Amino acid sequence: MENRVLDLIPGFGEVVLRKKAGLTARVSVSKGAAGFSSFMRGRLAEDVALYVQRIDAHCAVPQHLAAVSALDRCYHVAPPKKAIAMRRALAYAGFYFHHLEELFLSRAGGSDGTSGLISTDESILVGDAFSAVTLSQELITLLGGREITPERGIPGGLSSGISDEGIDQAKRDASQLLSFALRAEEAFRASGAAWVKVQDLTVPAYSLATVEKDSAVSLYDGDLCIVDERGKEWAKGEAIDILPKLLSWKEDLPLRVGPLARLNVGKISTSQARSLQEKMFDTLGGPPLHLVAAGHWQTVIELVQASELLAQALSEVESGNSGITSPLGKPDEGIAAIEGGNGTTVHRYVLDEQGIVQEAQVFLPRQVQAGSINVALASVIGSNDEVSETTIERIADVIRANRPAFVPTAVLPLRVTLRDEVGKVSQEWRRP
Amino acid sequence: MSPNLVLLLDRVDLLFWASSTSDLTDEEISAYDDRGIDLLIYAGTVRGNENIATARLLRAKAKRVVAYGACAHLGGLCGLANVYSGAQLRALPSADGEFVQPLSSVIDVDYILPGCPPPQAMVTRMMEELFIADVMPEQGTVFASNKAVCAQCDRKHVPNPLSSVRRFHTAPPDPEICLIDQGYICLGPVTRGGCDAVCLKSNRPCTGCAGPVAGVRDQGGAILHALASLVSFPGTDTEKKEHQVLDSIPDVIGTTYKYSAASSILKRRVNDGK
Amino acid sequence: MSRIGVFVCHCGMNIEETVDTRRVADTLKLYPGVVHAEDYDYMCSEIGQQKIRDVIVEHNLDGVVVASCTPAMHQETFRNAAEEAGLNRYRLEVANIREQVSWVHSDREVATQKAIRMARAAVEKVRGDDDLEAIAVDHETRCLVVGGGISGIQAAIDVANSGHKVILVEKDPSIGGHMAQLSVTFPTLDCAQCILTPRMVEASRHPNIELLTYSEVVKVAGFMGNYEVTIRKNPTYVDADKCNLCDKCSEVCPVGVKEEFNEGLSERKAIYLPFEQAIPSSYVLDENACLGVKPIRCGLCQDVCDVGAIDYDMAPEVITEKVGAIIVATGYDLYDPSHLTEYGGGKYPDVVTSLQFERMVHPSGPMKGQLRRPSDGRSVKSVAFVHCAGSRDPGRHKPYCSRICCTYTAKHALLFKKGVPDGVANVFYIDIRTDGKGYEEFAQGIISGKRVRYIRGKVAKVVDEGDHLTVWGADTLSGKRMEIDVDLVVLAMAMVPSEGTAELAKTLHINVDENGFLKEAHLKLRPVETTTAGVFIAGTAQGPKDIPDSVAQASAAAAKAIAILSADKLSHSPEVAAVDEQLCSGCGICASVCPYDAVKVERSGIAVVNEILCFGCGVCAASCPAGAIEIKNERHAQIEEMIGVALGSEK
Amino acid sequence: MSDNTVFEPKIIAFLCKWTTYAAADLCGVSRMPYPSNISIISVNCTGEVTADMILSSLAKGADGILIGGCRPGHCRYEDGNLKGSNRVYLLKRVLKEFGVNPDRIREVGIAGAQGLIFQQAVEKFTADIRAFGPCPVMSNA
Repeated sequence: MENRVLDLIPGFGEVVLRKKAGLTARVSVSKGAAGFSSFMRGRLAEDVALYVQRIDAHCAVPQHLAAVSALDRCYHVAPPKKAIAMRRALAYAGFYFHHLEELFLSRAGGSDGTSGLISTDESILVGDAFSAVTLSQELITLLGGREITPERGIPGGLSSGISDEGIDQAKRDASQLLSFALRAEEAFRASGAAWVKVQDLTVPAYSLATVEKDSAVSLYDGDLCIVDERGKEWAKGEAIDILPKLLSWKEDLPLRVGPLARLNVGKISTSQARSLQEKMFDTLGGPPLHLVAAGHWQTVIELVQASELLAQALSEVESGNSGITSPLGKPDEGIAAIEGGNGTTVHRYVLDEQGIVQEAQVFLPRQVQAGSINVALASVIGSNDEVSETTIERIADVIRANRPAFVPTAVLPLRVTLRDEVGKVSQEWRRP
Repeated sequence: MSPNLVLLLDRVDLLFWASSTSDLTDEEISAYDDRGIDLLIYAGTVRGNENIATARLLRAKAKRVVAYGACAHLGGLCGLANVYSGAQLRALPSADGEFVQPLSSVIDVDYILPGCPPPQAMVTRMMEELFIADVMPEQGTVFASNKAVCAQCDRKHVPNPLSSVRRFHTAPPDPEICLIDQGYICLGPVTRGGCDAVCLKSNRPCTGCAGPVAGVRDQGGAILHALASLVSFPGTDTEKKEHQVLDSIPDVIGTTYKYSAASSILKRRVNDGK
Repeated sequence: MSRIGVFVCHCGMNIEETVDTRRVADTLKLYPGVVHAEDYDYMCSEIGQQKIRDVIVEHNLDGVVVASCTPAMHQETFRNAAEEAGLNRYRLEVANIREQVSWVHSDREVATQKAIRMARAAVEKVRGDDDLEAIAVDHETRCLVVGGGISGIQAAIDVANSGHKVILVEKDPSIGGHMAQLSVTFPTLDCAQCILTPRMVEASRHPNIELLTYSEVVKVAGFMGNYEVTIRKNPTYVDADKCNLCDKCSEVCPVGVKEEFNEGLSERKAIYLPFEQAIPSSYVLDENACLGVKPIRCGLCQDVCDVGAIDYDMAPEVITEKVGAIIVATGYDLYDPSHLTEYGGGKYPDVVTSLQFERMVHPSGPMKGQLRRPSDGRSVKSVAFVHCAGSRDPGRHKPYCSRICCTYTAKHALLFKKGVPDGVANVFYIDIRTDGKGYEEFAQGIISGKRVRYIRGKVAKVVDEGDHLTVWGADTLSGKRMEIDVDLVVLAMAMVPSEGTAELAKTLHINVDENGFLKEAHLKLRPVETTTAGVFIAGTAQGPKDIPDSVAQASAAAAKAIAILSADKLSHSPEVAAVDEQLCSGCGICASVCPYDAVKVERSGIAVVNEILCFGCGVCAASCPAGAIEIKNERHAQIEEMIGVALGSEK
Repeated sequence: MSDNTVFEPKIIAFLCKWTTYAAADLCGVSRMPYPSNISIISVNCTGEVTADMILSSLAKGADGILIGGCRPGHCRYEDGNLKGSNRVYLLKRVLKEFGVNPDRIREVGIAGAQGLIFQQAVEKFTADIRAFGPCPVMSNA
């Protein structure tokens, strides 16, 4: 696996930028540079989730959950129902928090590079949004044991349980989040939908998301499902079976994940969110939909979906520290796929008998994010035709900012080439 | 990102919020007057000359600088990359290469907000002292406790010589008793507190994200010295047994320098022949 | 800014020869915080000390560095001087530029540079020193004496006479030691028993002395003034108070073993009287020799004992005693003669050790004074006495001189000639070393008397020819090779530390020297003290000695012990652990690692040091993950600074 | 450092003042010379030497660190020397990970009477460190 790059910028490690004066800049990251793999080798199983959720802090909750689910499978253990209910609730709270960030706060890393869709100055119900952020954070803390980066997930279950007061508090928070979600969706339709219509950026792509057994879209873990641009099912099955197709993506169209992908992959299972989605389809047509802005509408709808699922999960959560883990088996390989706000994350680990990491891969198919990388790279390479050490380091930063797997690399092995209009290499820069 | 920060947006004028150097060009920074920025919150790793240059540029423009979070404070998780040999990772951090440094070793830092991520309690304290209090906190303030995490950990002491090292995911610890007394490796005693010992309360050991307490410089070395002192068997010629226990500590660096490798005394891997 | 004075000692030429002390002083003058620096011939002289006192007053110093000999030598001297001038004694530090610089380095430039670095390091130490006050500690007033030979007896009596209780522990069934085995003692030739026995009796009757024979010290805990000693009393199976010495038990006892007191020249029974004058005077049952007391295999002795003194149910008894001081006088053994294969030591029955000879010529010895060959009982007509048997033989045997052999061999030759006037006595010697008072006259009397043949030369080989022994040697004066036939060979065996000395030293945390003898704190100036305060040494356990020296050293040790026992309070170094309450989070690691239970985490959640129990070892300081506990005046910051300047980093 | 000049290593020695430090004194008393590269710092017990002391010695330019205390079982403070040696044992694992030759730290147990052994130990250690060459840690600072 080591020589396989799991976390790529588009074009298998290559970005091509058209620049004025007919110059073309190619930025490529050598295969095998997924520093994450090397970084994790020799680490402890119980630390894996801790590392991953910090390396990709923007998606801390799904990364945490993806890691512990993969580790469950490494240890051949099915966590007790009680623990799963908590993890699900945590997933939905994290999902909600993530979408709020995307919609109201984020200045970068939006699932299509558009930042702060409903940005603070032009937004309605700003104050509410902030209190919703606080509530969803409180939920992550209550369920995960720590704000921002949850603590409790361990292979086989949870390190500790939640108190009765905690559950009550969580339920109160959840119901407020639902009502906020409904108002947000309404507000979006009132103002946003109009805005959506005038967006005509349509990027046909395949769509990937995790689905439940009933092939309704999952916002936690499940099977992987890929549909083509016409909405036809292209591949479906457990992550371990679908992963190879992803690793050798050869289709002419890119693979999309995230809200827009989810609305193409399958139905929403919860009632209120589903009916809202129907309304969206009435307005925009589809599915399938490739109108990028539809992803934003879907995002607010998913706020509702997440809060409904949260309420369901919380009704199954029990308090106390007893019965929160199942006995571990002999560790080896494990793969899990978790659906985060930005899209699907697939984790694969191989442990030795002592529970020490031998191999680790995190797969974040964020092809559609090429946009934000390109924009950023363009701004870095900018107008100057010189590729300097400075440029290189900035490029490395851009890639790290968008591609967590490169975060731990000491030196990112990059190649940048400038070619003139006839394709002659005017400058090449290679490191290390 | 902590929601508390959001709540301040009406109190402060947020000049920029960059998630990578690509979001902020030198030109943009240079546009500000020297010391024209009241407060610069620097979060994230300093790696390589470009980051250093940016940090210095920002320092010149800012009246006060906060190193926010473990990456800026200690180098953070990524600092572990400083310890890799070429075989383990594509490239060995070289003198001019992109090795990780704590912010304070490239520019003067006025305040430190430790933690990965900074615990709510500390963030709140920072914001009160920086934005609400009438007087600015004194230079060098660390928005955390001077005491170690243990001070806020309510587990009971059952002193025990360390006779074997336990891993909490295979042998769940007793939530009432000190983890070290139970044979787990916990960085609580060597790590700045002020976090309400939140990890301990989730029945997980402290991993040291707030960095070493004021009294020590090398976080990993200090906790390893403490643990080694606890390893003792009755009788004579127990050296072999004791060394077995010490050898059984897995992933020594990852465990004891998780966030502070780059700010450890050794800083980064060297090539010493062997 | 600190105000430190630096004094650089020439120690005559000892330092000056290789270290440019003037340059050291001039350089230190410019060092931050140093307000005065000078060099002088002998800082330890009264004039030198006066300089220190004057400068302290004149410059109102808050710290002093004396660069001179090792602190073990004069740190106290200088600290006393500083104290007289009103400076807290703990603000004076010594830089060791003699033992560790001028005496080990020859290049003047290198040595001077190093002396400068060491002096600067000391300045950094002083800079961080605080005023400290000694800690007063209550103490025990009893004394433990280990070893019941003449040294132990003398020490015990001296301490007891000063009014302090003494516990005298002897591992053998009787006190008396080797001296009890001797026939007569040089140079006065008065019988050993006659002068020893009264002392033995005095010791046993003394109201202040508790005698524990057949006992061993197994554990020692605590510190000067407050030792807790664990002693195992081995069972004698005979009630000493009841035993009337009727000897019936011994008569019926079926087991015979070699008799220690007679150096194996005779047999004793499994139940026996160590020797006539034994104290306590009682029979003892040797359980190793006995057919078995548990279960009883034989029981004959119990049956014949009229007074019912024999009790097979006696068991080892372990007691603990609290004492304030300990005197170790565990004495010597003879070097095992079987190491001397060339002489047939331990192999030929007629090659005997000096102690065996003492027993042979002893009127009440196994031969009742009638000298006979152990092998065939023939009376002895000729003897070869061999000096330095195992002594002064580096590499092969012991490198040192056993000191008493020359004189007692002269005595042996004399005794032999007394008993066998027509006998031939040959003495093989390397040198004649008779250093004690009256010894030279004694030995020369015998040598010049010509009745004994003194041959300068080592014996190469002894061969047992059955009815006689052939001694091969050389007369290094005449250069002639020699071959003499004799009836008996007497080896003047080297003295070695008694069995178990090493273990006891370990128990007491005192050192032994390269030959296994107990090591004194300072060979010349502190000959009866050890590096462990409150533990003293006397007699041949410290090195080969004759009786007068042993007794003198015993009294010296007693005097040292009495000084402690009679002190109102003892003062304990204030250089102990201290907790920074601002940093301590109560993790309790210090408490877990402290060897003396001197640290506890109080309810307050903060570690608290019991300064009386603390020795300042610093294990807690190095274990504290928060750097919250440190040794006063040996704080991490101080040592960090010392490291820096020792490595030459400029300030 | 050019090839024809011999590298003169800097060595810090933490010596237990009851034993190895006394042995060093004995070397002096017996005029038994040893290389001057060593700078001796007296400590109560090798159990008093902290990780910071050892590591910052390297950071401040030491090429080798000699830790001299009591022989096993002879510590005047019960087992301070053993605790110290357990710590060093563990710290050497850290040095390895950071690429530092762990043999730059050496522990010796030398009694106060063993001046000769101290002399030989210093000569050997100095020679070994000279062979290792300069310690690269300080250049990190």
